[in-house]
Amino acid sequence: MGIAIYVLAFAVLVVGLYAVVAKKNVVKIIVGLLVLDYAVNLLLVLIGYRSGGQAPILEPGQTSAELAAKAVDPLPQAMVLTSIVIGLGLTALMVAMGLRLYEKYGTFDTNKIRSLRG
Amino acid sequence: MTTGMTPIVKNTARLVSGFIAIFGIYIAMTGHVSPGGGFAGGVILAAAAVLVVLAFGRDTAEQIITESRCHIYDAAGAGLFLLVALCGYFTGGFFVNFIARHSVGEVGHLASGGTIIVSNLFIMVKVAAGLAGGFLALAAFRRANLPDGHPAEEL
Amino acid sequence: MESIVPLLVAFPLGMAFAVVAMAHVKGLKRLTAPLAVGVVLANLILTFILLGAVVPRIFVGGWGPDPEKALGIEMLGDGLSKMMLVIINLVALVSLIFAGAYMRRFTKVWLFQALFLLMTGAMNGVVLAGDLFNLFVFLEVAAIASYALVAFGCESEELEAAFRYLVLGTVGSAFILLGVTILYSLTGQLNMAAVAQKLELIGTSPAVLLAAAALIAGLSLKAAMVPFHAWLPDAHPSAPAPVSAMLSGVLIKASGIYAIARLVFNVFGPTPQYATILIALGAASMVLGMLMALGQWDLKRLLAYSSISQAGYIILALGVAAEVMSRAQPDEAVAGLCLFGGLFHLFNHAAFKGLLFLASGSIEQQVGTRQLKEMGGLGRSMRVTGFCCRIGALSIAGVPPFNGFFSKLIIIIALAMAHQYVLCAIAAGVAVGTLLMYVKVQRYALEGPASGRAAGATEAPVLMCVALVVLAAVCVAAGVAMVPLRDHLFGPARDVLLEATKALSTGVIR
Amino acid sequence: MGVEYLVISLLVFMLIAVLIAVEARDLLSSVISLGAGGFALSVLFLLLGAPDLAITQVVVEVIALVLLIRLVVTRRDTTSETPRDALRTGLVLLAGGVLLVGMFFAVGGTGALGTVPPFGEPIMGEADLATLSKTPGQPVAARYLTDAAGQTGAGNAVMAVLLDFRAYDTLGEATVIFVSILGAYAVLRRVGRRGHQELAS
Repeated sequence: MGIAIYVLAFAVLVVGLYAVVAKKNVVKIIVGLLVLDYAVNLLLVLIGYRSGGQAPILEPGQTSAELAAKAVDPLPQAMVLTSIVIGLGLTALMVAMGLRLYEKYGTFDTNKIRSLRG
Repeated sequence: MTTGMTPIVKNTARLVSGFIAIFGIYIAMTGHVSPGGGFAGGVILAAAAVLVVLAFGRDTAEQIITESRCHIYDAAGAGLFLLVALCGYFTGGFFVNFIARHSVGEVGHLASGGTIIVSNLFIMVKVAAGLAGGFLALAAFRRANLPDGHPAEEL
Repeated sequence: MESIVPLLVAFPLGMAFAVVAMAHVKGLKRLTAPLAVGVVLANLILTFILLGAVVPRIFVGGWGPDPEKALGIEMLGDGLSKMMLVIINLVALVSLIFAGAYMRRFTKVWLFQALFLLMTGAMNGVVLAGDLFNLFVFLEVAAIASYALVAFGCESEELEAAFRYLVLGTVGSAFILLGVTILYSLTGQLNMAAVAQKLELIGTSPAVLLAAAALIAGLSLKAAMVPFHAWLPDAHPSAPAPVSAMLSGVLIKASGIYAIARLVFNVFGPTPQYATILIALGAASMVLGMLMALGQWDLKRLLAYSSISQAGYIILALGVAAEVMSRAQPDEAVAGLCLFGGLFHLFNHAAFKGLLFLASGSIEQQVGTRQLKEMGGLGRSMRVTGFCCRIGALSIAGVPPFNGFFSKLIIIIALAMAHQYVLCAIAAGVAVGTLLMYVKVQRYALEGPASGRAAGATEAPVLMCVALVVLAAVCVAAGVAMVPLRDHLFGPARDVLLEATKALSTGVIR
Repeated sequence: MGVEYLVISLLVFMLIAVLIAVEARDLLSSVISLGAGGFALSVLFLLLGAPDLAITQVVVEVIALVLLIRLVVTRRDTTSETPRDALRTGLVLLAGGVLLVGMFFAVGGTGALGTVPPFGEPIMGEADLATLSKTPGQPVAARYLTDAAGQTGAGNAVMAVLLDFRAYDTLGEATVIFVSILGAYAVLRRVGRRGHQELAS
């Protein structure tokens, strides 16, 4: 069961890589990069999951030791939070670049963009 | 140039955007006791700004949210967060949580966690201003020379 | 003394925020350029203060180093980090001085200054990081700033190059994060010293190899090693000249080569597998980079391909050192010589490639072209630029007594002493090819009749000449003062790599 | 064990969504399918005990979708696809993916030590809670859980990690947003550099 979960997460990663490598469209490449981002974030959370685990937030009346025995790993979550924010920043930059590329070339096709350059 | 959407949308946005903004601030302020935090809160606040820009059109919205204001708040939020980190130097070093070293407060209450709540609020300001400004810049961008007579786009 | 170390990162970042705020206040706007130069100068001074000090282990936030509290992010202040700090801040300072005159052609220069400071601060963060995830975060900051700086001109060519750079760079980052993820799931640690200790118990299992492969592939993308080099020949020439100097001179080294060296030597430990990978990457980059550079007529593209080739030298030297250290009876002297050659070449390449890119920038601005065939006679019409360009070309071509000669000689001798005769022959052959390549630059750009646009060329503004002269002086001085530099700058850095996985945990409890 | 089935079905949904996003002919549907994948991811985060991430992912997804729709709306797609090349790349990548997964699960080194722990049993679980702060080399995450409330006063361990134990990372994170927004401004300038003639005049 666990193996299937990891395999599916890796499948998402491969789909993202495929879009980046094989697609010739600026938007599809951006989509691929975001999918890649999803997959890595998901893997990070998966490796920190504990079966039946509780969120790493102290409930009223709970002691820290009880939390440590039950909760999922908080460190990958902190890492993923950072990674999500990096992804958002990159999205903004990529959209800005995509807008400018379309303005300059009138197309999203990377083949045409390359052949048009002087 | 853009005058925004229909009156229904405008009125709904007028009602809802305030609530969204308050929710964002709430999420940021209670980050240390419940799920959320400065980044989520900041993005929610930015979403409120995006809603205003979309509903009322950029020109109306710019009476409140201007790009240069966004830049200044963006830099100020980031700078203040760094300042909190530098204040740690007085009690031992970079990023020392100087309030929590003194007293951690009562866990589960708002007044706990030392500088965490302050940092969360500064990050919220930073993220909200940054994203709102970035969205304004993207919304303001229009194609100069349209390739083959496209209609000028509306947003 | 250790309290300065975080300032090296915090100060440029904070001042970059200040630059953005200042740009919107009337009257303060013109102060941003001097502020940026002042910040980088202050950083360089702090680095030199740090150079003389012994830095203990630093944990940010007071969470360490005693085991009761060892929870925080570690910052490294060892020899290798100090050496990289010197290189980064030196080249950054010179590039910013050059930019003072060069960037007049561009609009909204404060954006350039803010992004440049953020990139410099983030690179300082990369070389100071003692924690895997922290390394990733600062790699990202430096990379994103560099994507924006490559596209700073906003013309079609820049945008397309920057977009390709962004795509490949982001894929590289995803692989780096994947590697960090797997290492974390194996060891439960992110601190480099603690990961290294755990990995010594684990050995090289398939999962560890997967993590290493992901990390090395991701970092090779950042370092533009062949076959991951596709973005560099477009991105580096498209950027404004000071940015090209920073990217080729420093960024590919700080976020590529330095990070590879740190991880392979100090975290994974030099084993035959990693040594083979590094040697293959290095040799391929050297040869292909040199061959592609020979055929170029665009000055900046030629310099960019040559960067791939020269970075290959450094990686090859590191790889052979790892191979020597992984033998049954490691010969410390040979490995040390290899590492010294590699690190010395890293420093030299930062100096002369920075110089050449800046010189190409002033030529481009004064002549209005980057094509070698349209230049000529610039040695006469632009005396200072021509003279500095000549010093840079002689250094990179490996002509004695300049610094490039010594570092290449040391690498070649060390390869021979390590009994790697084939690699030794390749290194010597590439050195000859590099010489030819720069003879071509001399012949077409500096000598010969001045034709067309080159005829009316005049000397570049004073600030640009000052920057060129400083780097030319560094090139000459590094050749002359090799021995003191070895004792004070490269020696400690080499020792860090020689100690392999023990280096980070000396004097540690956790 | 119900969670695992839910996780698998959501993952399948997400995989289908991103496949549609990658293969759809129309760019707008592609972007919207990507959004569906992102929302599935946020539900996954919620199921996997990460409510902080779920909230952040939802709101980030909203903003990212608005930005992406801004990019594709009214812009025509004129891409010439060559299916055969794409198929070949896909097969190569599939082989690479199988290798990746194989190495990920392969058992080696010194027994269980060198293997990625199975799903649901994170490395953190190996920590001995009784001797945590005295014995070195234990997974650091367990310390974060036991010390978060006592040392920093934050009940939310993720926030304690993010803004106290590892606050330096968060400085980098805040800087990333700052850099990329600045970068977007820089890219969106109408005129980036002036020609040589304009400079002279």
